[in-house]
Amino acid sequence: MSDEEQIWGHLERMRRIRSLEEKITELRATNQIVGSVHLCNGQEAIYVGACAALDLTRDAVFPTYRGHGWAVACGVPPHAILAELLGRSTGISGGRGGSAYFTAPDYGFYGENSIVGAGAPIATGAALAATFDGSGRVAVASFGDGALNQGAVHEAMNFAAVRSLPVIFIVENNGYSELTPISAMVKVDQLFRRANAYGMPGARVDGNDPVAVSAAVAQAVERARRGKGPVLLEMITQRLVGHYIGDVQHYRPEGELAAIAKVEPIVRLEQRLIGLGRTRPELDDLHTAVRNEIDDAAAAALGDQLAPTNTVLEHLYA
Amino acid sequence: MSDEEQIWGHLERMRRIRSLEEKITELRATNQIVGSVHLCNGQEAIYVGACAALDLTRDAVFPTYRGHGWAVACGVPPHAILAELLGRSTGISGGRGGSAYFTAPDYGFYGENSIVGAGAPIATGAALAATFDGSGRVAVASFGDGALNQGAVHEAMNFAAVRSLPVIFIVENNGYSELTPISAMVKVDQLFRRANAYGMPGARVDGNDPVAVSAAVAQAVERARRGKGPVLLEMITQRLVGHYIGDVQHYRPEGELAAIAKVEPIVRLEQRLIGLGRTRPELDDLHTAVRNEIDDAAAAALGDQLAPTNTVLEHLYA
Amino acid sequence: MPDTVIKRASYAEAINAALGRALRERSEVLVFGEDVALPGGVFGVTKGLQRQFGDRVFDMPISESAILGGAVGAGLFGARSVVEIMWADFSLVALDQLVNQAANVRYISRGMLASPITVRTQQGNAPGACAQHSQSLEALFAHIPGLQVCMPTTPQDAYDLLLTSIWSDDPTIVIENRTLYHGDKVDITTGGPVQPIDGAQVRRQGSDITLVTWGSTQFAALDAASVVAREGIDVEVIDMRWIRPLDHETVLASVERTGRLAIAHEAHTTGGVGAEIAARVAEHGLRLTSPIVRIGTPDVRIPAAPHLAQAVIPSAARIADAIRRACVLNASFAGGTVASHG
Amino acid sequence: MPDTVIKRASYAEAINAALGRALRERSEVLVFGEDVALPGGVFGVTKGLQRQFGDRVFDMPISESAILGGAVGAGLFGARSVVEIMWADFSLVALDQLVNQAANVRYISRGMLASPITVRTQQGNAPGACAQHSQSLEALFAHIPGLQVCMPTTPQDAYDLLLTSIWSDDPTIVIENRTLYHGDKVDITTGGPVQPIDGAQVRRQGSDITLVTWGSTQFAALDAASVVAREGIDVEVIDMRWIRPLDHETVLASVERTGRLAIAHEAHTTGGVGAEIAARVAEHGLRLTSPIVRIGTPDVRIPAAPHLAQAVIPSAARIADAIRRACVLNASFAGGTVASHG
Ligand SMILES: Cc1ncc(C[n+]2csc(CCOP(=O)(O)OP(=O)(O)O)c2C)c(N)n1
Ligand SMILES: Cc1ncc(C[n+]2csc(CCOP(=O)(O)OP(=O)(O)O)c2C)c(N)n1
Ligand SMILES: [Mg+2]
Ligand SMILES: [Mg+2]
Repeated sequence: MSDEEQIWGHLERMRRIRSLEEKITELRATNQIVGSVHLCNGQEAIYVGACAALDLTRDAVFPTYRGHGWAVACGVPPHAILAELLGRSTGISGGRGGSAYFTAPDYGFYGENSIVGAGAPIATGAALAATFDGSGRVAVASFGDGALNQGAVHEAMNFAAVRSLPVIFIVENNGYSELTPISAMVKVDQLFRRANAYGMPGARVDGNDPVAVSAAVAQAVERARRGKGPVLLEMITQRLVGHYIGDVQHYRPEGELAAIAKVEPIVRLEQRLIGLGRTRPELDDLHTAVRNEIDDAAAAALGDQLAPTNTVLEHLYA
Repeated sequence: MSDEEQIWGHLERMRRIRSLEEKITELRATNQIVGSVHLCNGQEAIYVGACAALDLTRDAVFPTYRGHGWAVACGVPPHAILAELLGRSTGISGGRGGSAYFTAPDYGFYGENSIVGAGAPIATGAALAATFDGSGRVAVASFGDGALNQGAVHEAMNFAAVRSLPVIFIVENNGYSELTPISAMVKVDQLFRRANAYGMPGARVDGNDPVAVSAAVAQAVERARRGKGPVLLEMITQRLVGHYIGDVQHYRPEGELAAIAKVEPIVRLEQRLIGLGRTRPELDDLHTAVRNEIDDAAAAALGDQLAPTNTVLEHLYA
Repeated sequence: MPDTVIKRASYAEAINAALGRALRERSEVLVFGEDVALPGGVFGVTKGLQRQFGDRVFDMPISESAILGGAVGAGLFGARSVVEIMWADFSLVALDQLVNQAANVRYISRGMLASPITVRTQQGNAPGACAQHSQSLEALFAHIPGLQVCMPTTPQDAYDLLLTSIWSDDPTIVIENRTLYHGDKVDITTGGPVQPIDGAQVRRQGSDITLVTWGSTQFAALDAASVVAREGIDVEVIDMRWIRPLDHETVLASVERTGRLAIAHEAHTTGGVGAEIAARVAEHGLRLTSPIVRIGTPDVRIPAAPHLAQAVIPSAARIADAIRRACVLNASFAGGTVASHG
Repeated sequence: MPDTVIKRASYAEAINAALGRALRERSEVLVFGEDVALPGGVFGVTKGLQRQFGDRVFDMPISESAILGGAVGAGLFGARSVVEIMWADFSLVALDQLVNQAANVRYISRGMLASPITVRTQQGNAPGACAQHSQSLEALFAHIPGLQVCMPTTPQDAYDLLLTSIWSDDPTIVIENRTLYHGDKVDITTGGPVQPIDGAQVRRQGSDITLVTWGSTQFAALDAASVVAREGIDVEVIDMRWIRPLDHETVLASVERTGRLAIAHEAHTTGGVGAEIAARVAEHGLRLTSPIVRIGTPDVRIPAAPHLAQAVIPSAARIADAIRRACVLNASFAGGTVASHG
């Protein structure tokens, strides 16, 4: 595959995520989807770049409540995600997980997590198991900048480092924890430097460039598979939307939204592809095709049955 | 006060701690004291050095279950400690705290804590309060090397750093967490380097030299009082005894006990005083005097009434 | 005597008013938590407080151990912290600081030290919320001697109970409910004397059965009472308000009159606080006309889809059914013996 | 059918044998925790396992979230972790990983994933232990659907229940007791088929009153039964063994015969699992000869001095008193109605 084809593929997947989030925004506005929904608009390059470097037949990602993008990048069908958010029986978790807590292990997507930081020790534990079965599996724990201040993340990193476990810690540094800027919550805002404390490599990555993300993750995966242990990758990015749908973002400094709209990954990737000879109509066609695909998925999900209530007590225990 | 007088004073206090621990060992052997007891033999220079740099009319220390030495260094009468361990009504916490959980706020000793790491956020909270009342108070959180891997300690350090709180984190690095060497539980065993992650100064200190400890803590206190925030001081030391009374220390490498007996702080301080012109008989007299003092305290405590059971339900709520 | 003022306030505004008053009247009060200061809280409950009171209201990192432990420590140095744990579910990352730390301070020091902290949190399900944001955990806190727990459900109680908690010299967990924050505004009395802990409140008087409840289930309970009233069953509804201490005297007095007891709460039935109330009544040996019934969430995790959650969380209909079962099916046993039901 | 072997073992040795068998028979079993490997455990329970099974038995940093979360994660990748939380009190620094994580895995994934983890811990008071090392916390775990909880008290149960827990595909908390570890050696049967969860066990048959208990309080309960037997009161003692699921059928069947129920546990009475058992019996509407009595630790923190702790923790004497109260004082009410006492 040429570079250009690869980048085209990245763009397609990033567009798919963005279109899904836009569709979800619509469905939330009309209260067809209810409850808290955390969108990842603007952070798509991380998911697409990382998943391109993983072997999802065996590797696994452990994201947060802001997980739709990871799920799509892992290959979870948008229909199954939309159906989940709509409480349909076809939802990937049968409506039990909702927007913030669904799981799709068949796709290497080992579940969202709505407790900040809790996924880090879980991913580390998965990596631990991988060191015993010769599978070469690698686990990716992904969480936000704010999550780095949670005790569980600290414990996971030390544990992973001391046992050289095949886990990659990805920090999606979008600058905010909910409504509070990370710069007000840490003294050293080069978050990757925390890696040193644990004796593992840490690096900053342009989280708006899927190619850069992919390269960094590929290197980390290769290291992990060789038994060299964990890495902390701080991906610099931004969310183009609120923390949750409905967040009025009064905490954003004047002009910030306009500024980040210019550097967001899809805009950048399209510019790059134009530089490589693709045309605006081609890009628009791609956009349209993906949008249609998502529209169809939504229509199908809306047509599906609600998850049955008569099985709601099942699967509590084996 | 001359240097020599100061060092003499340090030795006297360190001897007092050591003699207390030895007395407790005796009383535990005869089951007059029961239950888990964590002695600090070998770590006395930290407590004596640190307390010499504090103003205990306003500053406060927040140690762990291994807290007898801190208590004595703060000025808590050995009688009140022995009585506590013996469950006497004259115990500093009326027998409610026991060896591992007594408190003596009148002496700036804000309580032992038997949950590893839990004292760090508490001390940090005290420091927080101090920033509002103009008191200039400084809080000292002290904990072991192993405690650094506990989430609560991480959260406390980040919080203290980001708000520049007047708290000093002292790591009593005695090389072991219970029965497990710290070197097996962290990849970077220069623990003070964790400070960098939070954006605060960190330093290693010879924890067997009360003068070095005192100087490091004095500097940290001065910084903290000026509103410059926390510091992490890693004190290198060793415990000369087991984790708890009864620990057979089968995990110690051959020869380790003999080796550390040579560098332990009391032996070193005595050598230093001899270098400064003091004589062995003088040192022995001091030792005898302190031992007699502790013997008297123990005899008195043994003669005291058991804590009454008819008030055992009191003070649960105001 | 302070001047009382009547003002219209939602539940959230009532909490905000109580916090404002505490900050104004007691200089040792601090308010902190995640997103509470500059943003004014994820539910807008603490809006404007930092502007008014400056740095005594501040934002915290996502560090619940630091928040709760910080409150405990600040208390030892004379501050009176009112901290927010955004969801009760999140307290589980740092429960140590409440159970092993705050609850012990006064007892172990024999009153030399105290832990005058107030933990504001909120809990329960709301449409679409996932299993990690839907639990009702009061039973966990209520099992711990040394803690106090209340669950206000009206704007007036939201104001009063919060002030009582802040004024209290012991650690108190105020469990709010996010589905109530932005409900109707009602007249509340503010500025009056801060009350001591004053137990349960009878929300509806009745003579056939005592229905004990708390938290947002109260509204389902009152609805159920209205429904069965049309069928001739007269329900007394008691809002416990305080879960620890538990005002069982009010419950016993009511059950003594009605001879029947139903308990409804959103928490899981198994091991819920309803069990404690049932046990106290059973221990007391009151003559009951029919067996005690409990209505809670069955053994399940809380599913996210609203219709699935509704299938497990106590509703007015399920409460009404339970009341009917107790009052109608067992009417034949109304001779003072305890009857078996099948 | 595996060969069974009878061997003499203390409670600790029985646990060690079960762990050894699990490591031997199931290659996916991992054993980890603080000080469990090289040192063999602070109580010596895991002695020799690392030597025998190598790196599948390993030491962990003092990081309970990493221990519990690590177990959950390892389970998702096919391992079956048996982790140790040295004291139940310490679980409170990381309860999230059990309640918000492990308990949800199977339910949310509709059985696609599981959390086949076993958490060995121990709890309760022992002479001289402080308030942070003395709590009995089973009620906290037992309130959580998705978790299983057992409390073995004999060497045989220590062996059997632990294997049942390890073999179980769901998260199970095995609460041991350090005062039992190095007690008498008795004959235990090892090597037999691993049992399913099999509920309560009648430890002493009797006809006058049912005394339900678990954990180390069982021994005080049996002592109390012997004492009152001399006074003519015939007590049936039931060891619950499993706290979740709770085998209330065995309790109900016994109470149906005896007409009286006492419940004794070391945990705090308020909100303890005794409340749940009392509530289930009360809900069931059995005819009782006298009111239910509960014997637990009153509302207090646990003081360190042994004589102070003894003043609050249920003793044989206090249990015997409660039994007398139920059987003697209420003998006049033995006509099938529920009597008031007090
Ligand atoms: C333990 C815990 N504390 C608090 C929360 C509430 N909360 C949800 S998301 C969030 C902000 C997380 O920020 P960050 O880690 O930067 O991730 P982002 O949302 O930006 O992706 C907070 C505080 C939670 N879910 N869990
Ligand atoms: C949260 C928690 N986990 C585990 C323990 C058990 N424990 C008590 S002391 C100790 C070792 C602590 O080692 P370190 O921090 O180095 O302090 P030291 O005992 O050497 O002074 C452990 C694991 C505890 N008390 N609390
Ligand atoms: Mg963020
Ligand atoms: Mg140590």
